[in-house]
Amino acid sequence: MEYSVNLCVFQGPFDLLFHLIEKKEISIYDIPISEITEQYLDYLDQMRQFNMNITSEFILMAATLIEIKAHMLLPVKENQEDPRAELVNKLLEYKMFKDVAEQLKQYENESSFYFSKPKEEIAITSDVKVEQLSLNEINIYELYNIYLSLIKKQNIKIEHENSYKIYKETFSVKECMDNLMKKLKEHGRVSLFNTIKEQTKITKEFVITNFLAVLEISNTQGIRIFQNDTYSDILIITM
Amino acid sequence: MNNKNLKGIIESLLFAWGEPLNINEISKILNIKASEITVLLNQMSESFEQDTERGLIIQKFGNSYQLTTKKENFDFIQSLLQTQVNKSLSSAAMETLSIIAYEQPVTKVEIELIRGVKCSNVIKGLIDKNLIKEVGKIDKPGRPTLYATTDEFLKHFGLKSIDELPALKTEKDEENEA
Amino acid sequence: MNNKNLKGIIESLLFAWGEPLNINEISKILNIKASEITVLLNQMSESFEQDTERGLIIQKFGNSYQLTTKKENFDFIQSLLQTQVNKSLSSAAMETLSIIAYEQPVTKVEIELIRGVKCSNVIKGLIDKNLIKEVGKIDKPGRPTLYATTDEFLKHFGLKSIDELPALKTEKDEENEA
Repeated sequence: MEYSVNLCVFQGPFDLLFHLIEKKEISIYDIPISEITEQYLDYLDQMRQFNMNITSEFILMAATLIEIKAHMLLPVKENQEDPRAELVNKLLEYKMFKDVAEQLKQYENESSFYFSKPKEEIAITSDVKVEQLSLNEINIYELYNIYLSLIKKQNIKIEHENSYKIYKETFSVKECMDNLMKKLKEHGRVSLFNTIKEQTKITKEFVITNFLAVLEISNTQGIRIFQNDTYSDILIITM
Repeated sequence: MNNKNLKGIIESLLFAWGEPLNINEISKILNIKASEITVLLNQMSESFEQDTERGLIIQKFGNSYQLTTKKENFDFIQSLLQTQVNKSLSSAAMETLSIIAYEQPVTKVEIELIRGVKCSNVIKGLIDKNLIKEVGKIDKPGRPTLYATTDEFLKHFGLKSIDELPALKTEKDEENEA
Repeated sequence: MNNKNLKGIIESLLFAWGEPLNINEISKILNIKASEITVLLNQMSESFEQDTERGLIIQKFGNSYQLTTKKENFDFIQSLLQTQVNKSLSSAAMETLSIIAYEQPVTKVEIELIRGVKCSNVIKGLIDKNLIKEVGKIDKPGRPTLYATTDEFLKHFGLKSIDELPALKTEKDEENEA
């Protein structure tokens, strides 16, 4: 079973660098290049592990960081510019716009407090004969394209507040708990991964429900839960 | 809240709603007796009518009220709306139909939000053609009608079921683009 | 036609149009100089704003004006319409748009230098949404296109003009503040 975990989504290499710098609370004017380079590369590794798309821009930045790091190791000549200067300037420029983007986001929210109304429909008066409505030449893909261009143009996404569809619960937390408890009684220990794999069709709901069941059991029954590493199997053992 | 503020709110509500709005709806939202709302609406209606500085009036249809433009300004409005390219009826209908197909069940207000124009007449036309139908009402203020496509719609486009509509790009695809 | 009547007609036009309406459009229809229309619109805007009996205001976006509801009535309208509309842009779109807003007119390459990532698709998306437009080409190899923001951009963020954009803060300004 393949896991796809959402790491933080970064807008680009600058965005990622900022995240690392802010996390470390270091001055942007004096970036410890070798430390940051290491963390940057670690991060790219993690992205690769989770099958995230690493674009060429991220690789280019890695190369730039390594180059700067190499320069920093060389003896400093007089009047020589700090090898980090260009990167810092770019970062500062990027940050300026990133901050403004956040402020605009607030403006965007603010402007949603005003309601306007749709245009009047004078051109299409009610006495137009319905017969004129000719849909014969239009196929479903044209219909699709019309819809797509409409929602793109209007920049609008309707969120149906009252969900109209209600799905029946296929497995309840109670059922999953009963199943896990039964196994615990028989074997003394249960692997969550194996329990999930027993299901012929593994769905997200099934995994989540089982996980909730484990949490629920740990709350009420005498069990211990083990996990060796992040993302590794979860073992449940009776006390 | 004083009566002046209430009148302002009622005007906002009529404006945003667009269609005739029932007094009981207004009464529920403002938590004020319908009879008091009627008094306010009648005062507003009269003052709108008499004030030449106003271009709007409040029209009464039974127990419902609607904000519309004054009759004497019709010629100007017509020349404004006609300077713009008039969409043919069928393209208006196609737009509306595509939204109903993908968003169903959907209310008129939601369709108008996407199209940016009023859709009452187009919707009526599509119902007459049996391409869409009313499938219920939402239990919320205004009790808006929900519309969905019909079997005739499927037949017209040669689809076995609504699931066969061309798949929309997912949010993620869009994200990469926009 | 006296000014009072004119104001009434302008209100009718704004109401029927729904979207932001350009002054020149109004000027053509009424056959009156745009500068006079501006004076009338500003008077109207002010009196709408101050009159608590009114639920509508006239908002200015660049050279266009639009009739909208007053902000303080938002909750009531929301409970009537109850439709949630998500108009927000992705962070990628927001970053790109910020750069275009401040640096306009600006080329794709310049934007990409600042963001550090390719922007072709984001730019296409923003054009589709009518938030930016092409405003010309630079006469140098490759003839790169210049981009600038639109009136729709102002409307989306509730700005009267491009001057109302938040001031850019350099790192130094921030240090002085802190």
